[in-house]
Amino acid sequence: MSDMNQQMTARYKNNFLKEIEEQAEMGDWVKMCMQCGVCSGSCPTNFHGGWDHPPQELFMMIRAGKRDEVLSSNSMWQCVSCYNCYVRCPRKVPITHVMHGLAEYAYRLGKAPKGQPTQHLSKTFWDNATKYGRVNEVKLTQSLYFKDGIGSGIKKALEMQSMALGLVKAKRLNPMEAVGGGHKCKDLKGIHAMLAKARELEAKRKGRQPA
Amino acid sequence: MARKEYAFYPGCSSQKGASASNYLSSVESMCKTLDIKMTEIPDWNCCGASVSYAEAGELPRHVMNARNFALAEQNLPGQDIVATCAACWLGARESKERLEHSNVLMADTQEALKEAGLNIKVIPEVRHMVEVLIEDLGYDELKKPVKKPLDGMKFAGYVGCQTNRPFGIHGESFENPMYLDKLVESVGAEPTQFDQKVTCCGGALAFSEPDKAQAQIKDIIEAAYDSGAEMLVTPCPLCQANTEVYQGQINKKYGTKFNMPVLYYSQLMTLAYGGSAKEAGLDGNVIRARKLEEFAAK
Amino acid sequence: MTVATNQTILVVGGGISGMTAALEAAETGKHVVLVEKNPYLGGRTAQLYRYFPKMCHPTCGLEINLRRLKANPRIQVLTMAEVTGISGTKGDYTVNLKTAPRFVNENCTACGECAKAVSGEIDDAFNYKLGKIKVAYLPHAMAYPQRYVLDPAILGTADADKAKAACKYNAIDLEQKEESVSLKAGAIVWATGWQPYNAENITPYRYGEFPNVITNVEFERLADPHGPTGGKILRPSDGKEAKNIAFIQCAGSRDENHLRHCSRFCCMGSLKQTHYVQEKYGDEGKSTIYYIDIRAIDRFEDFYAKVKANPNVSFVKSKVARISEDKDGNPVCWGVNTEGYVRYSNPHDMVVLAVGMEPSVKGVDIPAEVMADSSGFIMADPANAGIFGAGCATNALDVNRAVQSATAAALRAIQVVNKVARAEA
Amino acid sequence: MAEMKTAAYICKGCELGSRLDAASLVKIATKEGKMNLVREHDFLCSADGVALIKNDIDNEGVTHVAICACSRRAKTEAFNFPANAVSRGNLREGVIWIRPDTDAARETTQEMAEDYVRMACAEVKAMKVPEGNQNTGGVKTLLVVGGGISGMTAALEASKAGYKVVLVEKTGALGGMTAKLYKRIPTREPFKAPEDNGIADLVAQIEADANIKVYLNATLAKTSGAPGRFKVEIAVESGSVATEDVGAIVQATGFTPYDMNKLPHLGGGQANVVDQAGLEALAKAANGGPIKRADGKEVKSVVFVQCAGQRDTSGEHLQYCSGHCCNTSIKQAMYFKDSNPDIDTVVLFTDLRTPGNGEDFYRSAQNKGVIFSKGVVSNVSANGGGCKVKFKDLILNEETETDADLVVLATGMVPTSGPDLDALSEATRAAEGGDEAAKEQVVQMKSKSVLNLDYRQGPDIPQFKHGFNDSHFICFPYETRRTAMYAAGPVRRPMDTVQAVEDATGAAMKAIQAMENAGLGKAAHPRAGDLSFPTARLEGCTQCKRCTVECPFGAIDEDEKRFPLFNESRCRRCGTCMGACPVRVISFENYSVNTVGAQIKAVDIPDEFSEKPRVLILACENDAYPALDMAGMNRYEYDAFVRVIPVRCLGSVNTIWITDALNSGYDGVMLMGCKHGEEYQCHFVKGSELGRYRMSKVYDTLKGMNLEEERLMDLEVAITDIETLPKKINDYAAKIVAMGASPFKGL
Repeated sequence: MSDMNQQMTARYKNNFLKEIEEQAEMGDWVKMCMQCGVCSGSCPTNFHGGWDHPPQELFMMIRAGKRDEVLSSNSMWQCVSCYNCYVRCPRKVPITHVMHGLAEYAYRLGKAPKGQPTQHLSKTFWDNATKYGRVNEVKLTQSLYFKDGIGSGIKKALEMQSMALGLVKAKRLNPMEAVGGGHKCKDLKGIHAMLAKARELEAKRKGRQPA
Repeated sequence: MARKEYAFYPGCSSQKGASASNYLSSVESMCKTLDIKMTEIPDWNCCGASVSYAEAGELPRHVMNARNFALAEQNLPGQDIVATCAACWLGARESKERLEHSNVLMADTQEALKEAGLNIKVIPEVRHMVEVLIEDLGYDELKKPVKKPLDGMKFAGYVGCQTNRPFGIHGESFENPMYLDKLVESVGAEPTQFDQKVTCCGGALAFSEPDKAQAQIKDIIEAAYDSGAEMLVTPCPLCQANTEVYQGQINKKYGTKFNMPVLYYSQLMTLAYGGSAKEAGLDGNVIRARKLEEFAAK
Repeated sequence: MTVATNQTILVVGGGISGMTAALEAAETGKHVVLVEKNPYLGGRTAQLYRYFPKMCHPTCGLEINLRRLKANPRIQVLTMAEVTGISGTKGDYTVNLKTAPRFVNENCTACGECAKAVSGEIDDAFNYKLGKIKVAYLPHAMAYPQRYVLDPAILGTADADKAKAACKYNAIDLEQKEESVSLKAGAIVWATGWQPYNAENITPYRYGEFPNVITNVEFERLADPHGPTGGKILRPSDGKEAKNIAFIQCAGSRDENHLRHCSRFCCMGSLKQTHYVQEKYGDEGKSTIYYIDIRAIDRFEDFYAKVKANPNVSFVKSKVARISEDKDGNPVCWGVNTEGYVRYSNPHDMVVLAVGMEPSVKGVDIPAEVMADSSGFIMADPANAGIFGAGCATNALDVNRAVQSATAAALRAIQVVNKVARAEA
Repeated sequence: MAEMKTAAYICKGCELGSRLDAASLVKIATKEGKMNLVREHDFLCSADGVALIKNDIDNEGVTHVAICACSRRAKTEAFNFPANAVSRGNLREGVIWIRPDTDAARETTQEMAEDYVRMACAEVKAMKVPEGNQNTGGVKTLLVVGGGISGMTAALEASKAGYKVVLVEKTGALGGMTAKLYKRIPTREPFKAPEDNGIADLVAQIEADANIKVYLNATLAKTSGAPGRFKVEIAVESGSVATEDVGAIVQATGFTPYDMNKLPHLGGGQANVVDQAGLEALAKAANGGPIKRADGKEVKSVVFVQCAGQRDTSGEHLQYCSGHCCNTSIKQAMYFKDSNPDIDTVVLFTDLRTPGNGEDFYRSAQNKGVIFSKGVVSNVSANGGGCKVKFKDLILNEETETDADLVVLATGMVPTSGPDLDALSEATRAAEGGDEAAKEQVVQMKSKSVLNLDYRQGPDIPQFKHGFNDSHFICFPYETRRTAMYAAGPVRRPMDTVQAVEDATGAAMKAIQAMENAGLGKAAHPRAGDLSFPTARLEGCTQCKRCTVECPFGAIDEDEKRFPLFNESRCRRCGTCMGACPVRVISFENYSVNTVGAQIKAVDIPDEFSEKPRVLILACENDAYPALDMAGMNRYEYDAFVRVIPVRCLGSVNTIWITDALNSGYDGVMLMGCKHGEEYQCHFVKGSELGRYRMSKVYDTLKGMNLEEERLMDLEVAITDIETLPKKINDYAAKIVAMGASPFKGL
């Protein structure tokens, strides 16, 4: 992981903006921000506890070349994908996607904050979804609870128990899925091959050594 | 021959035994009444949802959706893809937009699809169930089959985010969309003045950052009560789940006494069309909608 | 009867730009026909309470322009008239006009008996519908022509007969119909001005839903002693005095979802309007300006500096993200001050949206001869031949620059008709 | 003109007939007004009523018409008799509309109306029909001073309208500052990239234009005469002097960049620090290739510092914003990005000002990778081979710094507008007092003169703010205080080339108009078309010079015998000279000490026992009088004891009117004029101020007459005081009543 970081640092020297433009999804929009702040004001999580750096500030930091601060920031992981910033931006910057792009890039570089819960969720969700082509909600829930180890897993599970039970009663959570049951696609082989190819192509396009 | 046919993309949560199974069942009976034929896309796969951004990267996400496009095009030629889940709709529509926008992405996507023995010629339209109801049928058509209007029942129409932004329903405002209220009216019920109708429920953060998400959910339920609503109604599985299943924990945390049922528009319509509690998937509500159950029993 | 030749200059639009173009040309000895779609001249400047940066009154300049007009036999004024088509070429145009019935002829002495006699009311367009007026009305105290107008709504009502009976001078003619006129012109000045951007499109601000969210042009009428509130700054919702007022800049401007361009006048407009708050409420009046960049261009900087020095005016560098409404009907502005990331959710008595300038030509079917850019502003373009834009129809301008532009347009028109004259001599 | 035959017309329309005793008004017009012909009519402004008047004019030989009906501001189309002297008795807005329709009020209302009839008759008899000035030249050649983009545009646009032009440029070539630009800010869609500066084309057009005579390396040695008959002496390089006759002048002398050496803290004067003009030179040299510094090094990183020495609050530098600099820096940043996208270009600004379509230009620059940071620069210092720029990043809220090969300072525009006349006259006074330094200063100041006007009131156009020759009037942006002289381009107001072109075209329009009207003896704005002009009975003149000093437009010089020399075509007809003249020898044909004096005398003054005081109101015709009219239209009542006379300007009010009024038994006098001072409203610039100054002197006279100061009231009135004005009148009338009758009654 970190060798990719070295690789990129070497390639882009001090031009962090250029690095983001080429490496992060939708990164080439960062330069278009005019610092009106409508994104920061539109973010719901911003008003529940706040961010280290709201979107427009992150964009400014990128232009100012604050590479480590940006990449290791917890901010972009606060995105709930509500698209408020996206639809209000007077410069039509697809901020939601830029946030996702920054998060993804930081994560690839291994610079993202360790143990960031949403990061973990993202990985768990995707692995879960792609393993069988469809999400296995029970396994997903389990792996989420137990991410911090058995102890806290059980604790969480207990917290969530009433809720889980409720879902089971309502036939909206099928315990059988935990044991092999559950939905899956037929052509798993195809899906996995397809995704492997996609990852390879993306790495190639962005000039990254395939992991 | 049904009057409308679509390629159905239920999505992971709207499957038997999954978290939105009752959405599925109510949609099925609603469509039956409205003579809409929904044919499931054979072997469809997950859309990737928004939250997978970090692990998935860009292309793999598009490829996942592209596979569904290809399957739909191949097996259900000429039919629009219809999703009931906001995230599926958004994810698929975004991929469609980007692929149609970027030759590079499209080329890479085709190359990846080849691995699964697929390819795309024309990407079908990607629609939300609500679009089908409003644009293809229209409110008047939706009123016609109403046998049992839900007289005097008060619903807060909770639209949430992803059915509303960035695409939304044509002609609706991002800040105060009216379609859900109109749907509520069309089944004879009363929409309340609900000022949190587009507030985010926390989305995926409900799992990863429960405290932040639940703070938002609390605002939403509170506002629903303030507006005089008895129940919440929504077009989105994640909104439904988040606003329903965490009420207990929120009560614990904030000492509130929330106990508000959260339904899908399709459930209301099924009931108004004379469907049974089971057809409407009322048994799938964790917070039971007693009033509706009684209503259905009448 | 309007007499016009191919040495006539037709000016379309009787706002300050159109009046200026017409007067400058006429005072240079040219024959001018001035066409205005409202029943009166003066346009939007007549609806302003004060001008920046002098804080003087637009009606003062209007009085001078009207005196110039009354004194000048070379200008013919057609009100309630619109251009429906232009044919011909530079130096030889035929212009078709449609004139709406005023139902009052030149006998009118503006004695006001008709208005006294009728009871029906309509929205007061001059006051941006913030108030009501009688169906028989004089648009405003300085309306020129100084003649009353009957709103078409009066037709077939008892008021129609009452008004007719009340007029001792046979000035009321209910038989008047829409008419088509066609006249010649050598050159045309297109000065159809601007319209405030429709604030309802800016959905996060909930204009039209929250009564205490209004626009900058409406605020001018509230501050004007001759406006609907007699110059008191009151909240539409409850008539309460609005002492804590937010001004939101770039409401529609500099925004690719709305108007791409910067409307130029709105920053100065809001700075000016903070004076109104101070004027009415002294130190009790508090103004907050939410902005991206304060564009107090060239010597207007002095004005900005003065306002900045006023402790009752605060500046927040932020585009307000959204407005909600609290229990007392106060609009609450939500956003982040980008100078150092400060979150806010500030309740105000009233919010004034500094809505931008949209050319009136936009949407209107302007003659093919007139070239407009993608925002609808008329371009200086050789292809326009003998048709020249003036004022805010050509660009987002303040009054001063609009008059400048109109003066230039007058010369361009004169160049054409002088050529015609030389050819015919 | 045929011998005078007077006629008065009493209108009975608009309830005048029912509210007033028309018969007695007719009697008064006949007996006291001594009108040769008096008629009443039920609806005077009707076709029939107007025909009646026309017929009397055509067939009865009526020359002087007193129309006693509505306000002079109403029904102007109907009552339009340009060949006749016409007065208006304002019985409607001025009497019945401001009086209650009650029996109690009837008597005083009638008295009011009767006085207005007396006044209308008196006034019209004192009037002559202006015949226009015979003494003005008809030269229709335009002088344009300055051969930059503004000057060339003014010249070409005037020529296109068929006028001859003399263009004087002080350097050896046309083009001015714009010619020095590598490219200019885009003038049309898509507003995305810099455009050719367009100068070559303009110069070619000028050279091909037979109407335009160009003097290069030339300055104005002397400008004398007046609109329509200016004589200019043009000093050319060879030392010889050419003379040209011109009718009007456009001054387009442009600007010089603010001296960056005054900005050492921003690196002004250092190597590797240039101003915007300096950068243009580098870009021109590079001509699309890599831009190199003076030392030949290729620039790889550049920082633009906006508002350098502008928007300054310390008082050391320019207080204003020059308007164009944001767009200019954007353009210059593009020079770099377009030649090599990898060059770091940073623009440091506090408020980015790109009005109108400039927003597209701004977006385009961002798209090209120009970085914009909201920051305040505190210091620029040399650093190795380049510069270090210290600034506070206002978004990230931190003090920071950045390195650059080159720093560009966006310094402002300093207008080339010649010496400030107030400063000059001060220095001159000191010099005349023998102050040697002042003498030196006067010489030095005069050397900066652009027009070298042979005017008593100084060699150049009076400046407005910050040395710019801008107009003070929002509605009338071209008005200067020198008739037929108009400023265009950055000398008038800071602006970019796009605006300058528009501005120069407008200035040419005004200049052409001034020439046309001067030739016809017609006044320029704001009394455009007025044919009346001031004449003086010099035999009575005491050579006190007040008229020459006070004329706001420098219209009056002194002849060799030190008598006032009126240059009619410079005159704006405000009457300030008439008001200033202590011996009352100055008058206009239709507006004179007599036309107003006669009205004052005509008013019937009841004796002291009647308890009917009389208050004279002299109201500015542009603001106060319309306000009173509109009060009438709104039916706001005011006191029946006042008699209102409109005046052209408070500046035209001669103190004799006040003293005569008080002598003849008026109990009080109210003056209603426009705001004066820095934000003055007076459209004759100094009129209301001078008028007020004069009135302050009257107070001494009052003392001499043993009259209370309160008998004279000076009120500042705006046209919008429709509601408040009646209140103020009533308060004053009440005060006068309380004060008791004037001791001068019946004397």
